[in-house]
Amino acid sequence: MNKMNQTINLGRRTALKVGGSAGLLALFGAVGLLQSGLAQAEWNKTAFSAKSMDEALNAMGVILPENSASIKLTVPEIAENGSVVPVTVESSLTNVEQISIFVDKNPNVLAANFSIPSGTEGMVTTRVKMGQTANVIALVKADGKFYRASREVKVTAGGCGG
Amino acid sequence: MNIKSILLLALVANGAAYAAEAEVSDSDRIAQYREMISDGNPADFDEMRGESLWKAVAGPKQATLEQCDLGKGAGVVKGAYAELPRFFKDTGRVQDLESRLLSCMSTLQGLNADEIAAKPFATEKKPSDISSLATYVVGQSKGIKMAVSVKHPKEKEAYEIGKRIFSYRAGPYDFACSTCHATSNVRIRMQDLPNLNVKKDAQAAYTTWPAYRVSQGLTRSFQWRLNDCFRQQRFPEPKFASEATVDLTMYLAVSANGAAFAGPGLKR
Amino acid sequence: MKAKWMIGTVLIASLAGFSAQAAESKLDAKTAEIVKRDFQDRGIARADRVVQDELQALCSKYHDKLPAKLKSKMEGEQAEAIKLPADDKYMGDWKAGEKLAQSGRGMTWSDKAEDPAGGNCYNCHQLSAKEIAFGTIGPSLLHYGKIRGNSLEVQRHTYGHIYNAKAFQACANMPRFGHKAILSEAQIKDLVALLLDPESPVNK
Amino acid sequence: MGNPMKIRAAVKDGVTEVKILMQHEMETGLRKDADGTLVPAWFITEVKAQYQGRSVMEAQFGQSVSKNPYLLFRFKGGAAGEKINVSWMDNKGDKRSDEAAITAA
Repeated sequence: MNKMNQTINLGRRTALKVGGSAGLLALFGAVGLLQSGLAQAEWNKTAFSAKSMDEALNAMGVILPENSASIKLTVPEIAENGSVVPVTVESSLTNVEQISIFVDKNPNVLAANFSIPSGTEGMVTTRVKMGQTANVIALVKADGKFYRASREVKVTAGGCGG
Repeated sequence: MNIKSILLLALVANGAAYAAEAEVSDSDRIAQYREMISDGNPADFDEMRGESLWKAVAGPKQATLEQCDLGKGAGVVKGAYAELPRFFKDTGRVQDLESRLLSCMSTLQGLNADEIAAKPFATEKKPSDISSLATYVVGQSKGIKMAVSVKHPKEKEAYEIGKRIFSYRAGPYDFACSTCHATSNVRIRMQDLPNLNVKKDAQAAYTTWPAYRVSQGLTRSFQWRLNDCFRQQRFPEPKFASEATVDLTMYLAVSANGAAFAGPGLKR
Repeated sequence: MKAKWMIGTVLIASLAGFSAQAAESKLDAKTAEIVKRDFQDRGIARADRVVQDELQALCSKYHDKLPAKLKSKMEGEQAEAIKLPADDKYMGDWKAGEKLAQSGRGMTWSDKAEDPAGGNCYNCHQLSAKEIAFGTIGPSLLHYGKIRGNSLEVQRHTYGHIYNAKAFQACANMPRFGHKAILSEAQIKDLVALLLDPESPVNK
Repeated sequence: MGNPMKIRAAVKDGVTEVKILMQHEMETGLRKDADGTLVPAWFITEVKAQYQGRSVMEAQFGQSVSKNPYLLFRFKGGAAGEKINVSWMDNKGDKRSDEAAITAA
């Protein structure tokens, strides 16, 4: 039933491509220019328009990391309605800087991205739409490193269907 | 949050191994889903909208609804819904909330009741004033025990007729309300169906309407609930706030007596 | 003395019974009147749909528990009205049947006259093991054909049951799909195939 | 200008929990309405929450966030009576900003 440890076939990229605003941000971040939480996290159009996980990660300049036990992803196993699927991402890691939520079978795979200023806990709850049964994937950046958790949500038909 | 849900949430939190081993039924998983979406109800926005409509001057008579008598005296909103439907002397009939709001909008504000009744429900494009007003009024009975009276002969009669409508089979599918709502522990697709002849189920169902429907992105009133049940029953359309709908509401409301009102709810 | 008292009691009881009965039928009549008045045409759902046929009226009156004699009389009448296909062939296309079984549409006021009705099967029954969103109002039909085989007799019975479930259980919850012209002959055959074809997911 | 948000913020043991419910259609741009016409994309793109002039959360949303978005997070600090400010902006440039006082949980 549970897909926590199941590897999803997303395809791997071998090289990290730095480009676009995400790449620039990563650069600034690296030299500590954007530590204050006032980071102007620009709405990453390429990432939010991405049609596949590969495309989205590419736009964000991230290589899909392995599943990590330090990320707790809470989603319902079955959602009666795909228009509201609650998602909670929590991490036991210190210095969480960013949390991203993806739905791998949605037309736009990246649902939301959260920049976590220092002093804010590494957790967030929100609600996403799901067009069909799919994997919800949480990507967490902490101390400059990326971690992942993913789980399947079954979207079913509820009510009389009339 | 009930114990079951807490356990379920704990299960989810603990992840793979535990969830796989435990015998969790699909119905439990649905219950878990409902628990997870129960916080942050967008019906609150409809309540806010209703409250401002209640206090806003409107209609040819340029009046607010603040003098509307919902059964507990002019202007008393708190707890009014927990005692509806009831018999009203001034109109000489038993009225549910929406029927009563219709009376108030017509007598106090001079609005055309027929026009309101012709398009009483919110659509994707247009909110419904009477529906938002209902959401506001029910919100003012949150936590108050349902205490609907059948002392007046007309109230008793409404209850009896409502009970009969509940098992009235007709239409191309031979359905009655009771076809789906008179058996315990059954579901339609994934949806658990309350047995409305059983007090506990009737209470849980009635006290959580009106409700925000996540599948529609709209807050739905009790009249809408009945209307859509009849649609799926393959019946013709019940007239808005008609005696048939009020009587059926009376039967269901009385069945819910004793339970604290918990709406507006949040549903699939 | 004692006998007199007893007669008195019986008299009062029967009087009370009589007046209670009168009140009951008065309420029944009023209910019918209100229902007739308070439902209106909308789309394809015409107001006269609330007019009950004899069986609907009886099932409403007896809360779906007909006295034994009446029950077998009504079941007999319904059975007689079943029209089996002229070609005596019952197995349609199970794939089309599965699609029909999934659809909960048909005959509501938001459906159009030209839209074909669905079978609504999954609303109440488990069929294919793959579909987890199934209702439980009706019995599970998983492995329906695997259990029964698909002899001509079974095919006829299955067709008849979908055509008019009330021939087998007078006040069954299940609609009379053929009797009330909800589904066409070809559609019912597709459903028969869904239930009986060894290749159907129902029998896997 | 957008419709008001519902913001609840409660402090307990030195940690403030913020729950935000926004009123927004969150149209994906892929949905057809009843007449079959495509409803154009219209969704919140950015949400910012501030406490005493400092950012406590910055979110970017895509089309997959549900209608009437909900957001919950926690930050260290906060005291009853102090204010939380939340603002959002959508892809049409519409904006909304609301404030709520922190309560003791």
